Amino acid sequence: MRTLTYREALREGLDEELARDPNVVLLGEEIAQYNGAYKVTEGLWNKWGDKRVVDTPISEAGFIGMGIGASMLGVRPVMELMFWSFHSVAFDQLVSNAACVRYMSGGLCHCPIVVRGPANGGTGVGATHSHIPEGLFAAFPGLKVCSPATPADVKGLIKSAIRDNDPVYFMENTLLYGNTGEVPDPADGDFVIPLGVADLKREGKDISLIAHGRSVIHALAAAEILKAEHGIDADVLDLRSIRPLDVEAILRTVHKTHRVVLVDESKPFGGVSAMIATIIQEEAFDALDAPIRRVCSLDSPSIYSPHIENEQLPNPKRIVEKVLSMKFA
Amino acid sequence: MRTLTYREALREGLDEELARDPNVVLLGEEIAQYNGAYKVTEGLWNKWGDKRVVDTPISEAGFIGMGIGASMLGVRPVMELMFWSFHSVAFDQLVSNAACVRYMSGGLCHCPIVVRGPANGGTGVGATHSHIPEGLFAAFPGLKVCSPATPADVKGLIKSAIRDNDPVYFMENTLLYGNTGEVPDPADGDFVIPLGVADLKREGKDISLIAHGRSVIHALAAAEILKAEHGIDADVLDLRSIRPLDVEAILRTVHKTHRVVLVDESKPFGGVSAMIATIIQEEAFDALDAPIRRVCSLDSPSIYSPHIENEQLPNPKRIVEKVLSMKFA
Amino acid sequence: MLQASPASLDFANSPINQALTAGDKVNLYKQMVRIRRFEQASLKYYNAGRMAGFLHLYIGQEAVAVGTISLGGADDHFITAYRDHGHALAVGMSMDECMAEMFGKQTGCSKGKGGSMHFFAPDKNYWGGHGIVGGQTPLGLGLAYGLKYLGREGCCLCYLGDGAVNQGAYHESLNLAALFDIPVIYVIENNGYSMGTSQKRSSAYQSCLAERAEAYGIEWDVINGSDIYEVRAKTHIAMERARKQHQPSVIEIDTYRYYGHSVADANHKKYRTPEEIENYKLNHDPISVFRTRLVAEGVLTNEQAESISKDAAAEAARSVKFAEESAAPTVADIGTDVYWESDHQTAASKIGRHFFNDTAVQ
Amino acid sequence: MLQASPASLDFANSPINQALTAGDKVNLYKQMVRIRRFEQASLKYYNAGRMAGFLHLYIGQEAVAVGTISLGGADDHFITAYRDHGHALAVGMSMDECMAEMFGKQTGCSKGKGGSMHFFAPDKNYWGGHGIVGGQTPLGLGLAYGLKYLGREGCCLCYLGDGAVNQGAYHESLNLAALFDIPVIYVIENNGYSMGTSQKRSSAYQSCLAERAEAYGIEWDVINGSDIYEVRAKTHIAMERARKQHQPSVIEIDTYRYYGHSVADANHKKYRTPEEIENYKLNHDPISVFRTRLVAEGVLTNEQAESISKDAAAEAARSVKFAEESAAPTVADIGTDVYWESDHQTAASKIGRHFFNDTAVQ
Ligand SMILES: Cc1ncc(C[n+]2csc(CCOP(=O)(O)OP(=O)(O)O)c2C)c(N)n1
Ligand SMILES: Cc1ncc(C[n+]2csc(CCOP(=O)(O)OP(=O)(O)O)c2C)c(N)n1
Ligand SMILES: [Mg+2]
Ligand SMILES: [Mg+2]
Repeated sequence: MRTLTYREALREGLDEELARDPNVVLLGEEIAQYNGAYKVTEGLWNKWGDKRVVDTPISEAGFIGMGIGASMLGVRPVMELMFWSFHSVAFDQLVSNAACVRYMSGGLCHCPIVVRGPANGGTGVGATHSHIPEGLFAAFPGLKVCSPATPADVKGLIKSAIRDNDPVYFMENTLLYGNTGEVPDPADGDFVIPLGVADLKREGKDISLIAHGRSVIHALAAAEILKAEHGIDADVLDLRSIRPLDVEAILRTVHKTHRVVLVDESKPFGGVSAMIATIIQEEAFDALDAPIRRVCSLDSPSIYSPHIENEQLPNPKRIVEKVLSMKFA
Repeated sequence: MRTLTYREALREGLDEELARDPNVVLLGEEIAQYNGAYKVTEGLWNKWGDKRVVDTPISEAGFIGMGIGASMLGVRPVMELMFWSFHSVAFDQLVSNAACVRYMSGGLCHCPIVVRGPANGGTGVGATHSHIPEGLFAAFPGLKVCSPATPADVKGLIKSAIRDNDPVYFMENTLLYGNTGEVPDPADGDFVIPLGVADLKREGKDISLIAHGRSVIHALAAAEILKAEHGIDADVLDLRSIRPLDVEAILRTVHKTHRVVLVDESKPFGGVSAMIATIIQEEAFDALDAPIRRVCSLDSPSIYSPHIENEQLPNPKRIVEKVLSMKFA
Repeated sequence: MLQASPASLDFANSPINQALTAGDKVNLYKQMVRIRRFEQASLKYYNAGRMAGFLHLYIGQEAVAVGTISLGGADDHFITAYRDHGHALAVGMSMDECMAEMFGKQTGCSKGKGGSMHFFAPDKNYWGGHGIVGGQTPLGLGLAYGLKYLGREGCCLCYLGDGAVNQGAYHESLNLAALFDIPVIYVIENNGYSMGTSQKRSSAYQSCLAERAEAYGIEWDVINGSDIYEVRAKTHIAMERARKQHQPSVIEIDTYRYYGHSVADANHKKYRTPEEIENYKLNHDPISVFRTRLVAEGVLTNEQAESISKDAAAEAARSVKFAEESAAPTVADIGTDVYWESDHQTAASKIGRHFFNDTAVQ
Repeated sequence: MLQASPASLDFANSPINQALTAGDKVNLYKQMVRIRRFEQASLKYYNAGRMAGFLHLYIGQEAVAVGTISLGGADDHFITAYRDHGHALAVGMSMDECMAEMFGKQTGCSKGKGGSMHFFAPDKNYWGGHGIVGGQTPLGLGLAYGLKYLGREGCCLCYLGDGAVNQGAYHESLNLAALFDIPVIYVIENNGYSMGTSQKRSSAYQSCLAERAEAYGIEWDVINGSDIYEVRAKTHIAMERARKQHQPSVIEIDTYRYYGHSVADANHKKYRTPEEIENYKLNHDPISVFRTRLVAEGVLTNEQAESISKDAAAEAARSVKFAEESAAPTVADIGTDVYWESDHQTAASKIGRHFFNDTAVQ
């Protein structure tokens, strides 16, 4: 199979959807003539022109609200936040308009938008640029959230997100854009991954590591160390989609291993992992041999210093330590 | 002891702090000449004048950011959001500036602000006006959040909040403003309740109901029904403060009753209750005889219809049902 | 820049008004009266405790919605804030569905899910009813952007209040509208107050609020909202500019509300004088002004006017009955209209958990 | 309204500049040179991988920070966006603490927690260093409001870029500033581009961006940012208006950045021509222009200028050494500077759990 970077796979997904549906339009800061701050949209303006790939001013509330309004009329805007952290200046549009308009209109309006961009720490850009908002947005009924970890997943999921008739908030990761992986050839058919399906990225039996986004990569690395150095064999479940959430897959791995470590780049108050822990203890209480543990970011705004930033984030070392702290019988 | 309404007790707290510290200033929409949309600040403009009680235009990002800036210089702004739901238009100021400025400056700046106002559903104002953001803000390290349920608590806590040197987001409830309760007389000394202390509002032994805000009132009502009709005797713990959080008090009640129902007006994905459940299962795993259950708002944007709105929210009936579903041995 | 017209100008003579038949004129009158009678009925039942939340009455402002919306063609769209009943009836929504919405019934336009602030009728190009001040301004921009994107010759009228102009989203929208040549018209319904705050206490400006449009090189105008002819004549210009040239405008329509900000506003006689209110009712009421005018034109008799009023009141009373007799939503209804995919039971809706209700597990 | 001055006007003659001694002038020159040499050093070590995140260079814009900040008295305050090194050095921060901050060291001005975008020195009236575009504009308003509230005769200069003017928070701030008579001065550092987007592609306006201030009845002016005399002369007027009359202003200072938006911007020669960059360097460079001027005035010799440059380069090199030799923060440092109460170990900080680290329990 072909190998693509995460960035290329994502771009290919966008490109295919631009080709499939003339109502799909990409909007965002620097995405057209500049080819994207992180080059995700490179070449798309050249190929598709001013109408389909649109540079916007630095007015996130304005242009995202504009996309929501246009979507009610049948346009399908895919909007880039240069960093997901900039959600803060567009929050009302994201959680009051996009999430509520269908409900408040008794189903008369709908809002088929995608908002996408990187949502992660680890790049030395400091606290205001390193928010991790998967859990924050998944908390709003009316919204869907996903967070793919691999090139194949990012392509398959962006295509589902664009075709979905509800608002989907699509959270990428600047530190994954350059990662490579196999991605099916378009010649072999339309490659789409539905929202709401988790992916068991590694099979084990002793413990379940449940993660999403870049934490999946860390969990996989930790699993190899655990196996090689400690003989502990981990299931690694990649949630991929946060809402809808593949609860069945979560319960399946818990029932297999009886021990769980959640890996989540969020700060520890809340986040996706608090919700997963809550669900597991509620729905698989008797299957648990030990409390569910979490590896989150250390509980402070995100630090700049490159000497220490990775220690604030989940990383393989912290995951291994957490697993080992669980005193296997 | 005297009896005051929640609104009066809150106002008394504000008034006393205005008197104590000339740098305390109240800012918000309609709080001065109009006496407040919910009359919390009634009479304070008359008493304290234009400098201390300030009407602002409908520019939440602008005036809250202004308060943050002024606080760095030593002013102590107490800002009203007419509804906490309007946080959405000021989100960047609330979570990037207020929460991060101390950290990003290595401790050089500080931000002694209070943002207060009602945060609740149940008043027929629809989805965009009924957000429940306690958990949302408590997720940001750098912020403090509290949510008092009674007149005495609201007075004692607002005074602590104003004196605190960190940003405190103070969440009231329009449906509590008219409730009455005993509040110590100012003649008997300065009445202050520290942040971070939960209050056991009812003693029981069979189950722990843990709640905050108006859910405490529901939990107390449910406890009476459980006792009278089912012989189940509930501990009712009022968190009062969400961050800092009185984890000890939580663990204490869990160790006493071994069964927990969390009552939380948030939507069920996340919220304060998911965090509490996560902590309990992590720190009191062996004390639990059954999974922790939650009573949250039903998982949709908030409905308008007065015929059904209360069914979407936690209420004594739903709490009782949830407790009974736990099959007491 | 458009110039504010001398007070003496008679807008009855502008082509868009000359094109009106006698029947058209009577119909405009009738629409205004219907709004007023509808709201009077809703006030009565709000006070009787049959509705929840807020009730923001439009009474006094009727010429704005009726005048502007009367200019709409098949591809012209409308969106406003929470003071949305007038626009709803003007676009052709029935009193029944509107009243039932406020009563929180299944038969309401939004199935009882939105309430007074959230009336919608996309089939009539009406996109709400929005409660967050200024929050609708980027949506209106988007509807207009959508029209242009889809190649339709139309425009979007996006209404906002004099207090809403101080929300940042509105300014972002103005810049985008001018930069992208978007056929949106911002209609500032200036009733002089945002809740208890007068225009002067909430906004800094030069001659008027619409003039802020100059900052973005956008055309603007000021309109006397008591004269429906003027509303139509001047709004028409802005709409044509939008439809034909994709140019946005800001128009400020001076108007007044007789009641408080919402019915809960017990202060409304404190922040303005009774004389001010009386003066408006007596000399500037858009319905009286138009009635006098039509009678003078020989288009309407006083008897006809009375019967229009009676009919409207009867229609409103019927809508109350309809609302009362309609069924309330059930607990199951709380869970619908959240996701399009779930409502349509699509394959996607069946994959993964979408709802996290505690009732899911027992 | 202030009028843009004819190009021929010589601002050296304005009183605020006539008051400068020869030493003062040389010092202004020196400050600009120090900024440039500091940034050149930081560029070198950024490219060597010694810093993380972004590096937004101020090179080309030095006269703005140095000219405006040179006017500051004890009660004048400053706040800017992420392109904040120039202002930091101009307020008197040391190269050491700034360089160490970028190296992510404990000795950095923000203890390595903020990085390049977040320099702070409250003791020097410098309030950052803010990364969210436009997010600092209400903070600047608040600092000025605070000055007035506390009864101090001062003002706040709040800097923003030409792209930042399209953030809603800025417009909310302008209205508040005018309405409340707040002594804030918004300084638009117009370098022609927001990342790869030219002013024309991001903003709709009449003659210039500052003119948008008229919408709020705020005074404004446009300034040639290559001429530090002009920067000082015109900014001084705005500052006096703020200090003495509590009136806000918007001033737009035309300037240019030679490098890309940040060092990561590899495109910066694509969205603008090499000729454009060269022309600026050759004819408008604020340092060269001032040097020529001072030499002509007889205040500075070319030899002195060279030695200033050398000294600045040496100072920058020393700061690199300082930064390199400083200790990095530890994992424990991650948890400080979150709460004032915790940092000060107050009674309040000991009640309830403030931090929710998973490491808390094992
Ligand atoms: C962001 C936000 N802030 C505050 C409110 C509360 N609020 C509702 S209406 C209103 C006044 C608006 O006045 P104006 O824009 O003049 O409209 P009018 O009510 O006069 O039609 C306020 C403050 C809100 N709904 N949204
Ligand atoms: C709200 C927000 N949106 C986008 C960005 C990303 N961003 C950082 S700087 C910048 C360009 C700003 O340009 P300008 O205001 O002209 O300032 P300059 O960089 O030229 O100094 C952008 C888009 C951001 N930091 N914050
Ligand atoms: Mg108004
Ligand atoms: Mg710029």
